[in-house]
Amino acid sequence: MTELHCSVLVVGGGPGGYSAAIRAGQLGLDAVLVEAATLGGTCLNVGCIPSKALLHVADAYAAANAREATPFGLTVTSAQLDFTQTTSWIASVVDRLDAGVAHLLAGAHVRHIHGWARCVDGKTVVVETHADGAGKPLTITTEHLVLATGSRPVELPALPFGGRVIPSDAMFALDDVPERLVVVGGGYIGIELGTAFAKLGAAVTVVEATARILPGFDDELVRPLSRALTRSGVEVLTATAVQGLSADGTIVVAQRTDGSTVELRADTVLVTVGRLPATEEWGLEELDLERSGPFVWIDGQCRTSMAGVYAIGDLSGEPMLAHRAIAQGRLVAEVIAGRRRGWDNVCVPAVVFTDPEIVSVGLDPTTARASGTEIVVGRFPFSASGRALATDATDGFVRVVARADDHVLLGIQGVGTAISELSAAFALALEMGARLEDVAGTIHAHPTRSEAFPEAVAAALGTGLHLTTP
Amino acid sequence: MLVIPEPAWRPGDHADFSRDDFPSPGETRRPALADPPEAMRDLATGLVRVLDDEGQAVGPWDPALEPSTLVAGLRHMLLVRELDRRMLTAQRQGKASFYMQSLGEEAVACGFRAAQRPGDMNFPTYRQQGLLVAAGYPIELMMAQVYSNELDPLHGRQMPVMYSAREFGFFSVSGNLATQYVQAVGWAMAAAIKGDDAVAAAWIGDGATAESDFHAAMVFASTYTPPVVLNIVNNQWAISTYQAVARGRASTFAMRAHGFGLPSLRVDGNDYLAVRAAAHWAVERARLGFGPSVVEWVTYRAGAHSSSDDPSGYRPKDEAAAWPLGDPIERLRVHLSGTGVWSDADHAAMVDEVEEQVRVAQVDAEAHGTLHGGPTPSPKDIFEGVYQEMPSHLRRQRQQAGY
Amino acid sequence: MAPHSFRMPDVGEGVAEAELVEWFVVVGQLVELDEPIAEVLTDKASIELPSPVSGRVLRLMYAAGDKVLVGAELLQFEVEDTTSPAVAVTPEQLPVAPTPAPAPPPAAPAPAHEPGRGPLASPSVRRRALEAGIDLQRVRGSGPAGRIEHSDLDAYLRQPPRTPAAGLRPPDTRVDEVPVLGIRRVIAERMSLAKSHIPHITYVEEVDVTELERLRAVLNDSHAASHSRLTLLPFIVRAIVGAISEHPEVNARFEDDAGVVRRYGGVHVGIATQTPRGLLVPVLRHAETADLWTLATEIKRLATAALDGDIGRDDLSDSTITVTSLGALGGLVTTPVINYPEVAVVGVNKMQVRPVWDGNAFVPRTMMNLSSAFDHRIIDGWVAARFVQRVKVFLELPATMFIEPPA
Amino acid sequence: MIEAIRDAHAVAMTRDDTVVVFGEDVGYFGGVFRCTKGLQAQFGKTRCFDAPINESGIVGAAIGMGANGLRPCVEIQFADYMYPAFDQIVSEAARLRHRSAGDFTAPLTIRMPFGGGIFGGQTHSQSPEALFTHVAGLTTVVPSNPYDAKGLLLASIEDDDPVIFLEAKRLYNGPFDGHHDRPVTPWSQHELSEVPEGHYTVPIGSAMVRRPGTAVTVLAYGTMVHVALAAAAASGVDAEVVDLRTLVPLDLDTVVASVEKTGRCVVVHEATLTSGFGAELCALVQEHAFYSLEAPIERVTGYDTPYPHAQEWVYFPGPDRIASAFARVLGA
Repeated sequence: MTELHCSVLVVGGGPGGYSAAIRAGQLGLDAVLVEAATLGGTCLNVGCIPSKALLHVADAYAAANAREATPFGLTVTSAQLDFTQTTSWIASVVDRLDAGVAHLLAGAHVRHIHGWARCVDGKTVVVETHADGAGKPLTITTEHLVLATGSRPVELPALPFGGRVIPSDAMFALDDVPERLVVVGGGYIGIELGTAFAKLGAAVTVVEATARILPGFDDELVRPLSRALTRSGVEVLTATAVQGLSADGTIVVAQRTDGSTVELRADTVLVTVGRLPATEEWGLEELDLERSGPFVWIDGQCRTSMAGVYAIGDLSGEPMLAHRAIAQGRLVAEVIAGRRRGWDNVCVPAVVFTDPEIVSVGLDPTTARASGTEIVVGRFPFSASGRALATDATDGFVRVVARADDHVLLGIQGVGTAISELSAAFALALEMGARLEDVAGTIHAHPTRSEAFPEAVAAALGTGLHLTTP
Repeated sequence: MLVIPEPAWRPGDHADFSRDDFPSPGETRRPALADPPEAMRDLATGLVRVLDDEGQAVGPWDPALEPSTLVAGLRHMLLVRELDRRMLTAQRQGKASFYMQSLGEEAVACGFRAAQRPGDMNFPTYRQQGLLVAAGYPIELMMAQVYSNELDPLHGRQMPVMYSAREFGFFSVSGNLATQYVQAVGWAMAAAIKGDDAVAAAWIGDGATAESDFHAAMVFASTYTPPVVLNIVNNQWAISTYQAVARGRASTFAMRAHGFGLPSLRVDGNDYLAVRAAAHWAVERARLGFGPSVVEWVTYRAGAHSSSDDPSGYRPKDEAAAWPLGDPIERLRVHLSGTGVWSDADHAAMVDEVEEQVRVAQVDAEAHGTLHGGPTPSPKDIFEGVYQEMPSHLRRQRQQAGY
Repeated sequence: MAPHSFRMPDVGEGVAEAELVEWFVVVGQLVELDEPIAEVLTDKASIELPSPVSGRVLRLMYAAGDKVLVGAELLQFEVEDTTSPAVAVTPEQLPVAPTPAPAPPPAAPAPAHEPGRGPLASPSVRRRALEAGIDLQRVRGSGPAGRIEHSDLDAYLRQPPRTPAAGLRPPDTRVDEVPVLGIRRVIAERMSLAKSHIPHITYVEEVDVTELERLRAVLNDSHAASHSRLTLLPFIVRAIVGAISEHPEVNARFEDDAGVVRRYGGVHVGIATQTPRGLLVPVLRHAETADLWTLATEIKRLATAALDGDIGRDDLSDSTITVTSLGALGGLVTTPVINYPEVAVVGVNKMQVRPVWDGNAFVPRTMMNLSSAFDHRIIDGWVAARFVQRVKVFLELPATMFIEPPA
Repeated sequence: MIEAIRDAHAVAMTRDDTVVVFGEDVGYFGGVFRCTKGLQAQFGKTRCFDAPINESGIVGAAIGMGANGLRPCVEIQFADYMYPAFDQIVSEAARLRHRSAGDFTAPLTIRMPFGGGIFGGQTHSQSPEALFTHVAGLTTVVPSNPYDAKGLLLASIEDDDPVIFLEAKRLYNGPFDGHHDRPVTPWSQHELSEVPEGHYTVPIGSAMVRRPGTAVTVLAYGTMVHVALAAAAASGVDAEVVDLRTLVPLDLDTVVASVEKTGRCVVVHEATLTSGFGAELCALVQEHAFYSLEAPIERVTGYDTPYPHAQEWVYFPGPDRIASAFARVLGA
């Protein structure tokens, strides 16, 4: 068949796209989803999921292969890693989740079309279908069009992708752990993958053009991570700009701000200098939508400037995170179904899965002060946490920011082992509009790392027990 | 008492043209290209004719063309007639909103085209599709325009038959009558200013000569004498108004030229050879710088005005058959078979071949959609091409429209 | 072999219907593409309809002579091959008529929720507010730090919206029709009668009732046990009676149809009283005979009777002058409507402490305006002013109301 | 509607023998839309006759006839072809009474089929009313149903000043409400199709509330009246649909009274948006009912582009676009 009509057409099958399609199906809308590659988009196939799986393997390997003896008397002679098995295990995780998404789509009666979509106008898309191989392009007309094309890695002119220079997507297809890995760009993707491969035995050097890695997070949060990186042998060169590859392509040439150059031998060069919304090759220019910088402009209901056309996920702006895309996907389906909905969240948690991990929810102290509110800040180091000590992982701390007058929490940040799981408590507190007294009034199980949260709050209230106030 | 002219017969009467004494073939003389208008005034009431009743080519205007070119001409006319027939049927089947045939007057356009060169420009009305067919314009594209489908070069913006094809010397057709006539003179004036040897051809129906733009064109042509041929296709009917209402007391439309000091010919539009000869004469005259000339092509609109009209409401059913100057295709066929180079079998084969060509073309065209079915240009196209750059108020309206 | 339906095409601009003259085919007949299948007649032309497909005639929807609307299904074919080039006009294939779902109701412009900015409420409370179109800024939060709980939302929803939320309330499109009957009709008629017949002249004067209020307070204290509380009204009636004795013209009824003004000796004061069934004007007959206390009790009796609805017809008619007061709601100035066919009405505005210049300093005084209207056909402006000034003097110097003029 | 217009001609020509009808194909054939069918047979060739194809000639001659005691009612075959006659209409007919201080007048009526909905493309679908309403001295009338068509045409013919009489050709055969995918309903099934015999007039300059309502006022004329009614029915909005019937002189009181009642206003016309007659209506409403307005006035019109052919139903303002305007103006 060469023509298809539906009520909701979603372009892009990543977290945002499939969430919108599933929710639309649940709401009884006749939904179609078009995805050229595999369902799940960047996050599920070459992003969040595989990188977390890789980090898990790295942690296990590092623990089992620790050179020095542990303080608790465990020494391990040696551990072997079959990396090809690692990558195939990771692939199996990805495939199971892909299948899961496909199943969810089918369950919600969403028609999944495999092919590259190209917009003709605000209500018509042409898909060069690969699946049925018919080769004849399929024209889909719809009443509502949801654009969820996601984002793609930025390529450095000086270091075009190709050969040993690869983007983060390709890291999970390596057939072995590179001996020497140079990571260009100190963003969270670069540091995460750099940490993982360092644990897997690679010699890792991170080259960051600006003064500091993880620019989105304040110094205090990043310092414990920097220390850990140095401990694990990862070399971090800040204020150093990559010039390009040597002639034979094996050496990365970079230049410090003082003009001196540095040369880094590299078997693999991972370029993670940021991501940009995917706005090419699918006809966005045909729609001539209002833009906001490189992104497509949207209002509080994910509506673009054109009636009946919506945009969600990385295409629609910062922060480019999967859980934001998912929330928008659900929202846009409900808006199309005629419900009164709007983007109404107080915060979107940001998590960096380095070692130690970093979490930031809401405002950090400097931003809070900048908005002119009188604030109180409370900190609690994991070194004073029983559980941290008992698990020999005492790096980092939890920090709370609250309004001085009515103690309403404005922001919670933390760095430390396994702190990513605390992001749930932090986000819930902010979303519920909790005050310091609410957190202090909640009994946290002992001994857990989560106790650091009420302890930080107590510090802010000046009622701390487990910390001698300085 | 106000005189209201009436046609000689109405529905129910019997059409009888015997009283119209058309000059016989070969009787009207052929002036030299450079002859001054004053020396040619007699031709305005003559009638350039080559084919006699037996189909023999006689008289000074015989263009003595190779049989092969005549066969090509015959094929053009057959192609136009078959295209018209199929497109009217398509309209009846709801695949197009509208259609206009040039049934019975195919020779005028097909014949005239042969006298023109690439670079010349026609300013046609909606009944000169023969100019395109004879110029080799792909009939699938004409059908695409009639269907407003995805191949329509005009993106479904214009009503059917309002073609536009600059490379084929075919100016964009407008629904408004006679507007193109003075535009053709302007184009010719530009050719003269630029000094190239291109020739313009203006086209108008008998009824539309009443429009002011026709008179404006005649004044400008007379004043500046640019290289333009001013064609008047007198097919007897302007929807339900017969040609005398527009012609008034003048005995022929060709005589209009005399008031403006322009030379004019009156030609039997259904005589393919006469059309080729007269067209060549007028175009060459203009190209050689001897100025414009007016040509009245006497023919008969055998079909309805359009798919929305039924002539039985205003003229007898048998009038078409009674037209003394016959059918252009039949008369050329008789002439060709008379020269012994074109048998009935040849003709039948060509008719079948033409019908097959048009049928296949229609299948291809319809594969790309018709007005109510299949792919049509995207609604966003409405907003494009109004200006070169889309102004902001139009961009806003497009965004609100959601296409 | 899907049945292929062929609809009556739109053969000429705007033609609405056509008469089926004749079928050229019968059911079951095999038909070639473009072969004529029927002849139809519109008021403009008779037209042969060519077959859109090649196939077998399945069903003929109309008979010769029937009127067929443009767009109605004419006949059905059983089509052999599905690759028939011709695509008949089938409305389903009409280009998708643009049906932009009516723009989904724009959500309340949810404020960009920076933490700590905007009202404090949990996601579930915020969602309920959004769905009900309530702007949380308008809801008072009872929780700590002004946090809005579900209970606050419920309270907000129960009480009538104080100020119309700017464009947030769903439009109230209810229309309930109340027939104008009974008292309401009487009031409507009298009001329009007054407004149409009487050229009103309104005269507003300021009265310093500080002394009067002190007198009223003293009288109320001393007689609290024996008598119900004295309101201002008896004093005003008393002042009016006094002023009328000097300006009897205002105590009259003008039968304008008969062209006669009836001046009354007795002062029958209509007391405008708001009742659940609407405005009533019980009449205090012969006010000139009653002392202050009788005036007070009579006014109270009439008021309660009017409120309870068991007031007799005669208590409601033949007043010669009317007093109307909205009490606390008195407003600064009003333009009262004369109780037709009377010629005067005295409107009592609210009492208010205002700074008054007593010659060398501003001192706080209890002030009250009197907005009185007169029938300018009968009462000249000068007379109206004189009358009101007398009432003002009586009220400002209460004693003068109770001291008989020298014989 | 066609019969009503035909009947109006016949009644006018019977009552007043100075009434003369001419235009392209209007004589023997009775007009391409059959609006003058039978008149020539009934009243003779000098009272109803065909004209040469020259619009400035038709109007110019009519002005000459008007000055000489006749009362011409001429037809321009399509409003899209009126431009050559625009000079005669504006510089001559509209100003003759004023410039000659009443010495000469132009008691003529110019009928023009206008509007889209018939796949007429850019030269058979235009709505040029705004060009006429801008001209002092012209009256512009747009009937939306047979009853008004006859009454207003008779009033126009009897009016001693030039009247531009615009007939929505999509309404000739039936009340079209924008649902092009449904079979056409002829006038015979509509309550406004009973046209009384004999003479009656509908006063020029008076609007008619076609559907009383309280939620929003819709100002419309011609085909858009029926589309607005369909939009109200489909959307469930209690819209008050005002059929303007005469654009100039406009029945401002009815318009203002309605907007003051509902507080919201949607203006609908087929013509293009910029400088359309809707702009004038918006100006008048905000000048005279500003303090009753709860929301900005919405306009639902043709886009600022030539009238397309294939995309007729994207361009033609349909009931859905009006329903969306209701939603916006109700701020729901």
